[in-house]
Amino acid sequence: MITIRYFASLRETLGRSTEQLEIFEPHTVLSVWRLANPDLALPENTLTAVNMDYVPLSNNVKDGDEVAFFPPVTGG
Amino acid sequence: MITIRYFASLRETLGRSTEQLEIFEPHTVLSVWRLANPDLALPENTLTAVNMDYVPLSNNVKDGDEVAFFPPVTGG
Amino acid sequence: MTIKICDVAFEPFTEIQNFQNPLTLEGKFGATSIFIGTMRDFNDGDDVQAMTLEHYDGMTQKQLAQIIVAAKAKWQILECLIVHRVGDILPNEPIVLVAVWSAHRGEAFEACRYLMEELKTNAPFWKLEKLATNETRWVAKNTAKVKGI
Amino acid sequence: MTIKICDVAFEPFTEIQNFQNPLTLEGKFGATSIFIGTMRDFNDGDDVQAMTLEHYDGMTQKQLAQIIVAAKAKWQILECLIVHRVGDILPNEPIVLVAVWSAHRGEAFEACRYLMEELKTNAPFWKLEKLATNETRWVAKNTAKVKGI
Repeated sequence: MITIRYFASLRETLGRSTEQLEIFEPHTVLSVWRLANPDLALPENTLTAVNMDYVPLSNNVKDGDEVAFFPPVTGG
Repeated sequence: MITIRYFASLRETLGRSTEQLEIFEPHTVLSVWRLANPDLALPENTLTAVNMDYVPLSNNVKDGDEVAFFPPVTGG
Repeated sequence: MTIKICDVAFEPFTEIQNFQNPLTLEGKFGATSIFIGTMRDFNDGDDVQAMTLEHYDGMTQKQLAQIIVAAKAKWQILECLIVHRVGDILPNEPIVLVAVWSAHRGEAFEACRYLMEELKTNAPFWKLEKLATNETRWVAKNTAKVKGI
Repeated sequence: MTIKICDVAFEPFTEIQNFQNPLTLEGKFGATSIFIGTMRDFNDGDDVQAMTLEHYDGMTQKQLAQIIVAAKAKWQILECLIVHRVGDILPNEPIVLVAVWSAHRGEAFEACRYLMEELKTNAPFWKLEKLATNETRWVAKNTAKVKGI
């Protein structure tokens, strides 16, 4: 089981903030997106994190990971 | 009449902080020093001001001016 | 080194004072550099009446802790405090506070600036503005830092 | 724009708060950059027990005012406050406070740094240190600013 999280404008676009998926084969961040959002290409400039660290789309995802997708940050 | 002021270590070295002198001819900052301190060369690195603005030693001094000599500043 | 996420308004000078008082750094720090970001009532040419700050709880703290570790590797920092607001914010309310204590001013200034720039680049916060017209919009992009002096 | 020379101890956060409260800048400033210089109990490898800060009253204010004019020509500064201590000072007491209010953080950071560096270079203050050994010595030279990030 992996947890997927979406934030800010991306959360609003998708209409959900968290979901959990069973994965049965090796996955990358990008393939997790495709599995969870088969009808929507990953928006340009989306940032990606696994277990709260920034990672590239090619990063491996394993069972138990938390994968996050969000737009450019605007804090401070 | 001009007013001469000395500060910090220079004030201590000279043993005085303020003096007033009549001037009877054209003067520069350097010639004011020589007039007031005929036996002591102006210490290296001394900063000089006329009427509370930094000026070079060659700056003219006129009647009524306040001339100041002091070591490098160390505030802040 | 303290990181604080606040979901209600905070008083930056009270925060700094309360953080500094118990520190046993008397006579050791010569320099404190502080930055406070405050909500304005305008942005990008529009009047703004309110803002909601969303964040990724957990990742925010993890990223800020990593930024502090990186700053400590670059400069001799005695202490630092980061406070960031989340939730609903009104104009004139503080959003972020970064304070750095160091022996020397160069280190304090540069570490404080670095922490702010890294925070804006890496910490997962997002601003949703409510305009005077009642429209809402997500702030798309942080301002780039201007080049250093 | 306020310049204040204090011959008794001052509380920097109270000074900032008291200065900021009556300003009619609500919602206009997004950035406040603050520097506080505090007396340390060591300098140049020696323990220091006290310090006397001499200044050239009148020239100090004139030079600081000129520095502020120069900063306002370089950056969009909404407000600034400079407080400098003179007289007898003990370790852990604040020596100098510089605070700048601006719409944007780059301007606030850079103007604050500039004001501090110019103050250290141009304002006629001199530090006489009293060492732990009871000897006194004039501080000969301010530290150079370290190179920018």
